[in-house]
Amino acid sequence: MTVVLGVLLLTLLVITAIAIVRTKNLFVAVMLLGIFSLLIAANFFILDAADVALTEAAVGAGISTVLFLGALALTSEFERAPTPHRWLSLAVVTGATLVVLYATFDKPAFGDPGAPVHQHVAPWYLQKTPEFVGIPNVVTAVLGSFRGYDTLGEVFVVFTAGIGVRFLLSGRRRPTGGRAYDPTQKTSIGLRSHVIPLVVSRLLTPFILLFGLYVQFHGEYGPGGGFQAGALIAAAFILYALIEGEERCLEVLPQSALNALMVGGALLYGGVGVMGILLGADVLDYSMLAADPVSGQQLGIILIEAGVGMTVTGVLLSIFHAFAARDPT
Amino acid sequence: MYFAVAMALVVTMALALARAVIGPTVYDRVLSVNMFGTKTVLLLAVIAFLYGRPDFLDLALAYALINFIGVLAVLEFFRSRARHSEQEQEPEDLAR
Amino acid sequence: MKLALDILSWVLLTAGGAFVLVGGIGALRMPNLYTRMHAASVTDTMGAVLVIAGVMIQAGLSLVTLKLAAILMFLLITSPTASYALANAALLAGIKPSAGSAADLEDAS
Amino acid sequence: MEFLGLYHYWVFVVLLMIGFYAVVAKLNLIKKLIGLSIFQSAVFLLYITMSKVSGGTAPIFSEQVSGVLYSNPLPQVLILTAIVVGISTTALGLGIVVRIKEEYGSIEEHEIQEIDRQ
Repeated sequence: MTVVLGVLLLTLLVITAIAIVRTKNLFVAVMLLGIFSLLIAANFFILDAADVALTEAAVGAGISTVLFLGALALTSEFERAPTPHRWLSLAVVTGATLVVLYATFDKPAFGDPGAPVHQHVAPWYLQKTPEFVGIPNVVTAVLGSFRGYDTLGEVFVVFTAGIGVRFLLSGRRRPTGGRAYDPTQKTSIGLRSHVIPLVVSRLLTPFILLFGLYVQFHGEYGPGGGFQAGALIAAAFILYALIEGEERCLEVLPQSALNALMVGGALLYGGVGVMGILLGADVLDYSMLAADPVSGQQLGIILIEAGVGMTVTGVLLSIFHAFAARDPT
Repeated sequence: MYFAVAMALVVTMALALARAVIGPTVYDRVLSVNMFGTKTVLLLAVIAFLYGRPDFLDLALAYALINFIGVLAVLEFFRSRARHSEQEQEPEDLAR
Repeated sequence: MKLALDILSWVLLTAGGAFVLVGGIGALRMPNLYTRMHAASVTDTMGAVLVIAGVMIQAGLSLVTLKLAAILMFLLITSPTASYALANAALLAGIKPSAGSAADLEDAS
Repeated sequence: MEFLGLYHYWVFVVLLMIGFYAVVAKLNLIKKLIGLSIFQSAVFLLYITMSKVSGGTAPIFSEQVSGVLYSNPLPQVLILTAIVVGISTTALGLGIVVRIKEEYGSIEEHEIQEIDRQ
């Protein structure tokens, strides 16, 4: 029965994607991209990927829309040019579609337990997680411990992207930027004149932060972990920035603190890895961190998840500030 | 039973999507995005029970908490657009 | 007792589904933005309350019920705020709330 | 029900190609980035589709559901990190587009090429 739900949601997904590509108004495209994100999160959830759906929710619901809108505010809302070589492009794309569609007929059927992907390491992970790591969430165990290298790489990619955006956009701030907050300066008053959003946001921000911390530290037992928590905490600060003005938010959590979070998180992750060597094990092997290998693994996962959360929060907020502080030309 | 409610929610999502696609103003689209968000919260809650894993409600909670940030961002976007384009554009452009 | 609770939750879930569906149809069929917003708010309030209440009865007294209550509370707080922000932005942009007219259909984007 | 076995893959292909079309055919740079993120989401969908096992449940152990089949955790791990990486790299792309707009005054590819030729 859930397959029927999944099929319906996937069909809606395709319709949304076509509408996104067809519209000439980029603002509308961004709004439809929000719907796309909601739909794909629901699909992930139906396909048993609770952790992935939570990540998509944390990233897609607020941050992605805010970043795209920030970019639109700095560029242009409309797609001016007609599409050239439309039929040629369509023909190429249709050809490619047919080739890949032909390839799908060799795929194992949906949900087949005998599919090759389920034969190699996955059963080992599922079987050995209680023994080696002793936490209920296998996804977190694989992410933090068994495949810690991958995650380290991803954290550094996120870090690099954050550095890149800061290099590109942080050159020219508004005149008030960098100086102390001046209440008479009206450049970014946010939505403070709107009482209802103001009150509701002030009410909700602590809950979002609390929920972010819950997701961060409950990641071993339920869906969650550093990536989701980082995005949620960044969303809380973005909400604050929308309401109180971006510069006010930068006062609460200044750019230096964000830099410290970005670098500190990546260093914490790397440092835990190096600790493994120093204590006589391999890189990113946490068994030696505590007397008992299993609690050592758990300690290691908590530490590296904290590092991931710090880096993601720092990077996403730096990116947001880089876009929000720039004046439209 | 959960399945029937989930179907009603999916059909409503389809209706909201239709509204988002046909518009006509951008505000209709924002409205349907918001509506879509609350429907997704309900759908995720119902599916968690349909699957018998109600411990996954965190997901619905995350959406319930942060979904309206997008709409507030839209309000701020139009406000700053209006402020910056006072001298350049006619206000009718904003309604598009 | 179990049966009575089951029936009650089914009734609530069905009613919630019906409200959601009606709101969805309204959001599609109503003539202008503000009436559509009105229809959409039915799904956000009555629909959400009934569906989540129905699910809560199924969950019984546990942490899950508490989470559902939190979801309901946050939905009831945030969705009217979003509606307010939206209506405010639309008013600022000069869309007039004219009853029964298709005024905003004419300047379709 | 036979065709439902491949429906998820077909949706993946269609989404992939919709994103691909936006990247190759559209001239607007932000539209290209939006196409790229649709493309990306299609790949995410493929991985998560492969992780699903019929009758399985999410790979999080719980006392309520012991001794059942669990879905494959590995693709989920890969995609979980890829989503956050995806938004960061999309933001980097948007940053480049903003800089292009500031230097060229346009985000349409043909206008930028026009300026470059001069």
